[in-house]
Amino acid sequence: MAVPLNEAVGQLVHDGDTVALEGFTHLIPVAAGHEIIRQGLRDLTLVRMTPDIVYDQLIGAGCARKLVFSWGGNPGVGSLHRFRDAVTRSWPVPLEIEEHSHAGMANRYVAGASGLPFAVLRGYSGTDLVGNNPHIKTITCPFTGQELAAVPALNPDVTIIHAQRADTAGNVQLWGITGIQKEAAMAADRVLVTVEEVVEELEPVPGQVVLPARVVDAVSVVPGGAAPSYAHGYYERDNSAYKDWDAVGRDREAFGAWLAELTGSTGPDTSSTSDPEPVGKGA
Amino acid sequence: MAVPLNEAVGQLVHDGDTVALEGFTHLIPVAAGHEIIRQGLRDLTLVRMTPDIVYDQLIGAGCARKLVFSWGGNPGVGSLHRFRDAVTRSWPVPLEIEEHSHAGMANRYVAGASGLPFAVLRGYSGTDLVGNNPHIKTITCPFTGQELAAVPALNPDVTIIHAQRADTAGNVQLWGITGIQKEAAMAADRVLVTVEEVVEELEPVPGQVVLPARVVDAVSVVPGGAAPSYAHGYYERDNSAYKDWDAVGRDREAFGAWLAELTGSTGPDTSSTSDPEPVGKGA
Amino acid sequence: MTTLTWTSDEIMTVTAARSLRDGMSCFVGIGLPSTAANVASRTHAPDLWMIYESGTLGASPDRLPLSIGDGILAETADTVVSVPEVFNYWLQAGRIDVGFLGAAQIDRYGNINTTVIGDYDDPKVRLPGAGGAPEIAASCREVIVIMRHSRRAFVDKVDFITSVGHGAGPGDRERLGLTGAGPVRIITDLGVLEPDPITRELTLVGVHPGVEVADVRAATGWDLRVAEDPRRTPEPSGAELSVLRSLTGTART
Amino acid sequence: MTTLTWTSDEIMTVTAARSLRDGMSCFVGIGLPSTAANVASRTHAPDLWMIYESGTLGASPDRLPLSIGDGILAETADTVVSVPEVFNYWLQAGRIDVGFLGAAQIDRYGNINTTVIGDYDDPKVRLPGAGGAPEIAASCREVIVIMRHSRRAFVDKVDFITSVGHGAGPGDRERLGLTGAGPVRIITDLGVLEPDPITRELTLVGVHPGVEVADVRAATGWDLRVAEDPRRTPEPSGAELSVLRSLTGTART
Repeated sequence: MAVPLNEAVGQLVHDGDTVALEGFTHLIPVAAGHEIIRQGLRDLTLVRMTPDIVYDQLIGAGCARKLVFSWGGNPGVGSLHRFRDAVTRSWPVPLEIEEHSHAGMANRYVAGASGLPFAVLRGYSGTDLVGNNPHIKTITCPFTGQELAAVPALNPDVTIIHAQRADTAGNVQLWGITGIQKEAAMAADRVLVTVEEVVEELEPVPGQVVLPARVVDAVSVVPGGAAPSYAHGYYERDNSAYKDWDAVGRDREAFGAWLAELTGSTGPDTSSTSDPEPVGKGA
Repeated sequence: MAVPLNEAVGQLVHDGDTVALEGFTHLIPVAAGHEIIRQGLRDLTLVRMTPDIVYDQLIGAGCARKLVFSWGGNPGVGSLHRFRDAVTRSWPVPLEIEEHSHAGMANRYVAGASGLPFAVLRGYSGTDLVGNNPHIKTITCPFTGQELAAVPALNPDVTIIHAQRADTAGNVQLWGITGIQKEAAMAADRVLVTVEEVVEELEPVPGQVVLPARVVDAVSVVPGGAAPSYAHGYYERDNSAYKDWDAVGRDREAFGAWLAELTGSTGPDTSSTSDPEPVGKGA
Repeated sequence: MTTLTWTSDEIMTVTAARSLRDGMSCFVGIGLPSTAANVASRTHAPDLWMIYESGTLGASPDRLPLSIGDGILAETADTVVSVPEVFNYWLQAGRIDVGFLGAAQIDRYGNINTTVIGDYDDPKVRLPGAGGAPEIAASCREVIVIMRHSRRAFVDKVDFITSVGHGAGPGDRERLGLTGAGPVRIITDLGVLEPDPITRELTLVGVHPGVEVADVRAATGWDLRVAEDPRRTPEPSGAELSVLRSLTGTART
Repeated sequence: MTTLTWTSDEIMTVTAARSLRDGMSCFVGIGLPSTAANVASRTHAPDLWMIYESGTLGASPDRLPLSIGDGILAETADTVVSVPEVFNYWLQAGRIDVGFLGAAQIDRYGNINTTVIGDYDDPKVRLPGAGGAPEIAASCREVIVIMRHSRRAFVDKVDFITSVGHGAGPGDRERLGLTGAGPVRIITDLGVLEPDPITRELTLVGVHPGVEVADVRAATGWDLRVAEDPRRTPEPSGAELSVLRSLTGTART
């Protein structure tokens, strides 16, 4: 079932798609994000509760036309400068934003995973998020008359996550901080999972989340695919890489050099060779 | 933190309370149910998705004035005859019923655990449950206009569950089929957990649910407290006991003998000695 | 017609098992549906993905489970999830191919009653109730029902609609917002019924060996429509019977 | 007044730590709140029950976590739950005693901005956004804020209400249906502010050693009310400082 990452991205992600690459500090699908940049995808609506440096890179590379999120930053370091540049100066392309709270985003994914058109929560009340986001409405409890917030279900075209392991049948196993990954995956039309390794059989692990193969469209084996974030039980977070990004992200030129290296060193040929269908792909 | 079961029931369960003893075939809190019978509690609203023989016994003993449920039966055997007798012939006391589907009950507990007044689901549409249960209403999605079912949150006064283990701090651990226990406990004002054993530290187990001590009011050590149901990793289900119940439950006299033995053999003194506050308790 | 070397329950179960295609996901009710699903997974459908409402996903029990919460289901499942999750993330989200149900009563339009016989407020017989059935019948892509044929069970109009089949006829499921196709087949100890493609009325499309159409009509509480040329159910194979008998033998231990 | 053997950030953090009572459950934001909560749990509040929004319940990290999703939190937690569960079953259900937040801007009524400086559609500075803060501020029994004092941070009216404090004054939280008491204390590098019991306006109730009331007024962007006899913050103890320094030292490694 495992397919090379460039093929998986080529098959599952298209220009204009709504794409969620989820992870909560842990297990960020960084390698998959880089492959999206390499394949030059455009006009994506990127979704994530906590967009961090790989989203800064996707935005700086011009892949996104919109970001749906609840907290954007470089955790433990500071701001995302490519994100700021796109929001405040439309560079390299304008970036529309749709902002929620974590509670709102989490419940939007839950509704999406549950086949419901909306979610109800106690939230947003009195905040300026309401006036700046038409997707936050109020709903009245039919039993108590209480007013609560309603948010629409979130159903990405594609959700991409990174997990520790998959078995040969395509069942996926992740553990440690598992965040919102199960809901993000189950809310999506298509699911791509990069994993550290494929094993014959998944040895049960305490705290595990298992995503049955039935909800997974492709598994790609990418050891280290979450670096510089971490994979519980496999490798630690590279904190210096997050700090180092700050200087790169601050400067359009430094970012340009970084981008050239990412797309050049691996070579555009890699993706085009193994991605025979250019339909719907950007330059 | 562990207290004897009779004290825990005496302190936490009062006449007229809404009480959920939850479990999904696995880990049924049978011993706690029997203690409720021994203490002669009355006018309880009993709640459970799958009332089985311990609910048949509670109903036959006259503890309940109402049953809120979604499937009542003796699993693998047949009907609950004390339940039938109460519903169709008001014996020993009339039993009001409020019926839901599993999906409705599960979502009612989820709403209760979430501090929301109601839950939304795709359900009930077109069934006669709607006309016979005023607690099922419709709600309109504010984004799509779709009509969905709404059910009120379920917040028992007391939820009682059985678990494999607790630690000395009162954190509770259960695994195997964990059903609806987490939500039922977190939806309740008060929580009583009977356990097979108390250990110094909870060794993590794959598939575990941990209920932090903060949401648990009392832990009682009752080895075998789920029998004749089973406790994954501790003992098997006693299927013959379920079959044998059929004959007892069918007959008021046989049931009376069973009840006399339950309340007499342990002796009413046991509970009254260790339950110094008779306030709010029935005969 | 043939010497019966199998019982009517056995051909019912084997025929129901054959209705399940390999690789399907199947939401399994306890009792006859569970037996049939387990026969299927041991014969022609080794990759049948069985879900029980206790939250066991992809269970492959090595004996018949005695209830939807039997420990054997948890031990052999791909994963075990909470009850809200199985109903919300799996069933309600429309991920299940087939819901496999039993019933106490079924009517001309495939509506199912598992709640009461008689009046709801003063029932003649109090049945177990809804369980997971209403939403299984609503949200699975299709529903298959397995139940024994009798005039008390096959009624013109059920006493209580616990789970909606085809409502009062064409268009009702759509009007009610039910996403799945509803009951596509009812397998009994006498034969096989399917809804008419136009009227949605249950129609006899197959009879088991040794059963005459008249037998089925006599066991049905309404004027049963019969397909032009009802199919004769193929006999259970030796392999099917041996799997079934080893399963039920196990269950009886 | 005294020789400063500690920094203004240190007395801020230690004073914030002292605000947390032992046995409380505390929803911890990353950065200054996390540092202060970890000082508290190592000094006077060993049973402080720390929840991070990544789903780690009862974490007791042996070093400062670098983010709300640091692996050390999962390794030391009583249990790890999903993000929806921490927000719905724990925060929204009203189970958390204190929400411990930072802020970029705060106003006269304790409303918090972590979204933008300037106009939302054409911001001067784009900040990280809401994260968990709006619902932490809404649903925890009380909220404590820790942030550095400056005229840019303490403004008459925040540019964007990310999280509601006391709205526009008395009764606003009730009108908005917010279940918790809102901000009960703001601890800065200069002193301590609390809402007036009647007007809900933030009032200076304490100043740190070496700080004059005039210093605090000068660093506040509105005409700051001052309590009749503002308390002088007790100096950090040697034990508190050594715990704090070992923690931040660790974090800097």
